[in-house]
Amino acid sequence: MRRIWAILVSAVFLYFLIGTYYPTLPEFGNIDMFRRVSFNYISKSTTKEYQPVEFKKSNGLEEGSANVVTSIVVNYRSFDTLGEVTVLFTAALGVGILAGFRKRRIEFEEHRVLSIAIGIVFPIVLLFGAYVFIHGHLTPGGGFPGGTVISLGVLLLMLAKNEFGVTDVAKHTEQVAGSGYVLVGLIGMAMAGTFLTNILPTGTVGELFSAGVVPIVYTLIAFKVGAELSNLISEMREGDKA
Amino acid sequence: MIALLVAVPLAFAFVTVALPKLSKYIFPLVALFNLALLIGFVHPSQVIEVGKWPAAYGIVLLLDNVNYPFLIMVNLILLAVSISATFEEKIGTLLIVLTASINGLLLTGDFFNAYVFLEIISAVAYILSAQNKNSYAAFKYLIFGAVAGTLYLIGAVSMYVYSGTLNMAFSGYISAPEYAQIAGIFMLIAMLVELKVLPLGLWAPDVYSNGSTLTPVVLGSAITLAMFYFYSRVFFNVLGSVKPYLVYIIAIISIVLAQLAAMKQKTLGRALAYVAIAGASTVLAAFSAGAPGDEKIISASLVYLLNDVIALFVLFTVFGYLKGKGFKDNFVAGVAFSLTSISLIGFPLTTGFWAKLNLISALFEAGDKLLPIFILSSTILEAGYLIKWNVDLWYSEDENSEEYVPFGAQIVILLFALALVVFGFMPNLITDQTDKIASYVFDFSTYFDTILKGGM
Amino acid sequence: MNNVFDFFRNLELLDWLTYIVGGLLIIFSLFAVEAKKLFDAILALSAVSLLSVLFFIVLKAPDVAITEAAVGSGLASAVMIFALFRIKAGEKK
Amino acid sequence: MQSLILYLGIGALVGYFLSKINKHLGPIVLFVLSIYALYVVWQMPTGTNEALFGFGDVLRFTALSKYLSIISLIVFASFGFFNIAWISKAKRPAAFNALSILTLLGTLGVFFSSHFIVLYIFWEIAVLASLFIVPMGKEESKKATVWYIVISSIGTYLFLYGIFMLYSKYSTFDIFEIGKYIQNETVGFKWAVVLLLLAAGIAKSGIFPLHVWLRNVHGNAPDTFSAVLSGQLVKMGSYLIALVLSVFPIANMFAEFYNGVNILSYVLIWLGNISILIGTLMAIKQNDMKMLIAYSTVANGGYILIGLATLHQVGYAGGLFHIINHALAATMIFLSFAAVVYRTGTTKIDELGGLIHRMPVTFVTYLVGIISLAGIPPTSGFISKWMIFQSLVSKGMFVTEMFVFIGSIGSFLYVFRPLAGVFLGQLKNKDKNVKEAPGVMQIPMIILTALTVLWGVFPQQVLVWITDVQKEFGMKSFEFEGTVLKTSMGYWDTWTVFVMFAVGFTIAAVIYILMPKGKKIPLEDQYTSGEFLHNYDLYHYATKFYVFLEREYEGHPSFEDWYLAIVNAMKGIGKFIDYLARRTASAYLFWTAVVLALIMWVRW
Amino acid sequence: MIYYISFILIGIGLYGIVSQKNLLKQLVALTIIDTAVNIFIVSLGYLQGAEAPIYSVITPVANFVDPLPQALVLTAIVIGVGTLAMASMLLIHIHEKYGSVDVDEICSAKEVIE
Repeated sequence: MRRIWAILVSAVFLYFLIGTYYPTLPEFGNIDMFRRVSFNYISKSTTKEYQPVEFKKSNGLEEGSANVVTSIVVNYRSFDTLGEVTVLFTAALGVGILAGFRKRRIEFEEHRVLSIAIGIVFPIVLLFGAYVFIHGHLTPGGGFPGGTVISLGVLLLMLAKNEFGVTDVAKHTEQVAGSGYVLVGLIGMAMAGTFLTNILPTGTVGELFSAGVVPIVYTLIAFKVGAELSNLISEMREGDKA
Repeated sequence: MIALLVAVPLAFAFVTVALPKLSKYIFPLVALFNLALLIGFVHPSQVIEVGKWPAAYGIVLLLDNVNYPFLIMVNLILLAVSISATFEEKIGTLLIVLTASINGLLLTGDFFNAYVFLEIISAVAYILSAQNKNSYAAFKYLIFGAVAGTLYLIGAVSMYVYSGTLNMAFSGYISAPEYAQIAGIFMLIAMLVELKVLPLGLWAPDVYSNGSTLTPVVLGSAITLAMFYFYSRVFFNVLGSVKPYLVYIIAIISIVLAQLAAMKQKTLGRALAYVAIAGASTVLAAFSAGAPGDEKIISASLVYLLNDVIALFVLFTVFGYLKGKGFKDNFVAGVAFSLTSISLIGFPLTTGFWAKLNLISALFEAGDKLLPIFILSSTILEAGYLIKWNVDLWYSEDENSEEYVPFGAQIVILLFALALVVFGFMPNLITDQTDKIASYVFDFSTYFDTILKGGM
Repeated sequence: MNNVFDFFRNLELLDWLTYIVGGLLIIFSLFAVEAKKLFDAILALSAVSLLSVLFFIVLKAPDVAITEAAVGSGLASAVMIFALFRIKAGEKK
Repeated sequence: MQSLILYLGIGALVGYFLSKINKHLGPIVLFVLSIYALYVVWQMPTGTNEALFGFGDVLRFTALSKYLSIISLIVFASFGFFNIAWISKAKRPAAFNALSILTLLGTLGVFFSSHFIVLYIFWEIAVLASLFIVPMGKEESKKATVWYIVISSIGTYLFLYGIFMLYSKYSTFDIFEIGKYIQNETVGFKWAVVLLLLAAGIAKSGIFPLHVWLRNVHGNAPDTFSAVLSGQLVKMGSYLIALVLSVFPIANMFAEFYNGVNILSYVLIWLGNISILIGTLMAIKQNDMKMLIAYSTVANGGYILIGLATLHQVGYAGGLFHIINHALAATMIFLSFAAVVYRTGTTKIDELGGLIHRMPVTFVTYLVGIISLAGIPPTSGFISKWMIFQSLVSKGMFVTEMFVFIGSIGSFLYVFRPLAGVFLGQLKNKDKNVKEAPGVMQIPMIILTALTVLWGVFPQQVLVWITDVQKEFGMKSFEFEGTVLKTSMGYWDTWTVFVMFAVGFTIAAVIYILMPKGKKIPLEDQYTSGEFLHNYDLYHYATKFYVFLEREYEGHPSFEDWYLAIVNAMKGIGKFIDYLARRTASAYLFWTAVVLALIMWVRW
Repeated sequence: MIYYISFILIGIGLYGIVSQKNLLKQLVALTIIDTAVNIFIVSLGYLQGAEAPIYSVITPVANFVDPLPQALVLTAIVIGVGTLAMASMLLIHIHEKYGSVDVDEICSAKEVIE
């Protein structure tokens, strides 16, 4: 019976999505970028007039990261990212608040292979994470995946070593990194007038040291996300308030 | 400058996460800071283009005559919460985050940014609903709210697809109205869920009635205000204002059903939850009746909203502390409770009276004779059960009520109740403000020009 | 060799991938919804998100792909499995 | 007028705090204020307009308001004086006093105001103030409060809707302004508006469809406050009916239906008939004396409505006259009951008896009250009924007359029940050492008795007020000279009647004094066949008093139950909604889908 | 085509939420909806024959798909995972309280508790 209702419900939604909503969408695969703001994001000409951007050549642009997505996430729509960080922060906080009112720690039997391998794997994982967020403005990736990778390394450690637990250091990292992000924005406000303004030289597209505040912000985000997620995981694991 | 309204609370929230002891003391300071900033330093209308990216590209925060009073009201309520409520340490941080996100939602001029802030607000709401082991209701709310949020996301992104930008003013200006309407349907469903209009607001009673003292107060007052602001911004100002008959009908049905359900309740908490639903539905019905640019209706319904929100704040606070015990040794709480319920019913010389009177007369002038019937007949039911609850609580026999209302809460609720009475004697104090808001709500050109004019 | 490369560039490949991956997605998600055992459901869920990673790569969105791979299929599954473990532990007791 | 209202407002606060000091001070404040107000109202010229706290002239002192405010001030004065002693029995004296002063404020405001919204505001103040007094009474009074608020808000909100229908037409709230325009409107509009406006009055004065609250409220309210409720607040409804019927040109607005009576009046008269019938029959079978009088209030409300609705010079005057009679009578009766309860502590008739020897003054008050209520000549109660009969006869409405006569006979029956049960018969053992009510309570009762008899013999003063009202609204005014009341079919001289009755009484008194007295023997002193029987059973029955009558209409339908059934049906719907709310997120999503389907069906 | 797939996935997710009695299953279905919406949004930004929006050795000059939806999806994914974490914590709570995560058993347990 429930299934029949369920099929009805999803049928209604599907009818709406396909019948009513689909015709209003552009045909798949040919959208005209010129009607969209992201055209100017790509050509980095939201404030200046349009000139083509070239890899490793054009410099002194309004925004200097080779990865356009990164430029949008951390620069053009940085305020969203602040909110995004806050969502994750709220979620971690919520898990901390809700975390078990009865302590019940999940125990794994320590597997020898894992516990030996972890010694080799863990640094590599951390390294990879660091690479991901440091090169966030050049290659795919960025703060969030980097932080997540780090936290997954912590998870690995947790699986390997039974007595391993996340200490308060994580909380402090989170605190410093988070307020650091806001601080960057406030510095921008102090120096350039508006919140979250890029105040560093943008350099040449494609260089490691380019794109102004982007690497800094991504590093902060990565630390924050890593700390938060490792906290979250450990709280999911052990029932008591961390 | 107005970005500080979001930035400073966030910074403090991040700071307090590792030292939760302080959050209890920082939260009122943050609310006070916001109020001081709003009253003293910023004034409508000004725009901030975050990161110096021009309007259509970057995110725009704007403070105009519509959301300025809403911001003051919301921060006032949060200040009151910080004084009146008693909560464990980490909740303080949570409430600071809530302050930041509500300010952000009120300020932002960008669809996706609004989505982010909506999600933060909902996340806070889920956690608050899960207080004192009310986790099942919270889970239901979470599933439902997450689906609603997804629908809103689809709507926002399709606004981008139709118009090429996420900025509300620009996309409302560019996109073709019949397309914008489709996106509006998605957003409408999401907002009906958050505004707890009945067929979609069924999550509310469980969440409101079993949560902690804090849960219904915050959800029913601050978040409801913010949602109504956002509804008016999107549906009056961006997507063009046509009279949505369907919303009108749904809201009317919701009024009736909520009142009937409230009449039936045995416990005060659920009754109050349904009262909140009925109030929100009434305001929504009035909004959609006044949608074709009728400023008098909007102004009156804003007065109604204000009265409803303050009254529910007081009622829920008293309920949360006394848990339905009598007023024998809580005289102040009893007086506040009775005054606010009288104002909620709309007896003369209270704010509620003027709200209902103005609303009905405005509706009659607009030639709408249907909604007044439902407002009045629902008022009859409301009067019945609210008076019943008052009498039961005042003349209750149970002697040993160890529950008591703390001092700060007593001060706050008494002040709010008296404010309702004072506004009842001098209604101009608020009707002037609401008239001002209503005159700007439908003014898309001013809004558009303000955003176009750019930052400062 | 080069035209093979071209062949892989142009969008028949996209169509193929779309059909295959889409079918797999639907199958896995149906399995995730209807599976009898919760553990299977969670595994199927992570499979779904991995397949969506494939989609993202096809759609030329490497950032999303990485994030989804790390967050969606890594962390989310871990979180849900931990939740499942604790529920199971509760049931044992 | 506004100064008066201001004084009363201040008086409420003063009364509250004074009663905090000493609970006996509050009623004194009320008494002084109402005497002062009586003085002011008495010598205020009619037809004066005034402003209320800045709002342009919304107060108007008509002859009708003068008449009714004098009545209510008499009631309130005696109520306040009576309370000085009674207040020691009140649950929350301070709140009681403050709220009763507020009630006076509200009612006076209603009588003064000529602006619909102001009238509504004062109306609600009166309702609210009296509302919070009611639950200070017996245990059931909490339920009674809900009955009270619901029924009266049904009335008031219908009234409000009518007001706004008028406002949307004429964009004014002034009653007399609207009265000028309304007669050239569409028929449906006129019906709707007039019925909606009358609804408040009908609900308040307990006319048939909305009469159910009277039994609960008047029966369970605090004892003395029942006097105000039945003697004064009910008259507020009658005032509204009279106002609407006389300000609006009803005779021109509605088509004539039955010789000279227009259709609306005919409907109202039928409502009056039904309320008389219900009130009488239900009053007969009550065992609680307060509830009994509450039902008699329903019946008398019917009389008043019939009298007013005829819009005939005699009938209208009779209706107005009946207002004051019933106000005085109900006040007397309830005050005497309050005295009885003050001493014995019960209102059940069959738990009392033989109090005539213990509390004679109370007995006399009650006696005169019921005589006036039943309309027996020397009292003023007869005059009004006589006038109403006259008008009905001259209109030739014999069916209505039949109802009215049934009502009078029934009133003989039901007022006799407390008389026999409470005052006559044999004294219950537990009441052996009951004393007469304290003097403070006796004074107002005596004064009211005197007033009733006085106006029964010399009704000129009242008739002057009434004819003023009729002149003001441009009707043919009732004719009288001295104590002689003239109608189209004869006249009635109250003085001669009184002399005849007086002579009769004196003769009876002389015979009673001259003849040898019967010997009073105690209850124990009884024997049969030389044997003393030592049982002290009381040979005096009050239970099942009118069982032979009640048997005739045992299976009668009860409107209370019908209304409760409606409420239960509503609660059923609410229960269903609550059930839905307890479902899972799946069900919520289902409703989302329903709404989405609706949206797709009808876009906006 | 991908539109349809993501729509169907959304439909499956809704079907799962409505049909499944197990709360964990409902959570799984919710996550499926999130994934589907992400795919949909990214596909809204796809441009035929265009490259990933990164200036690199392969693509020195701009011939890119729309990067903005991708940026939005990054945010959406993180938000989704936050919701997921909270929900699973709530699940643990529910299990602590009612001893089950099945709707019917919870309802019967509620009867016992209340």
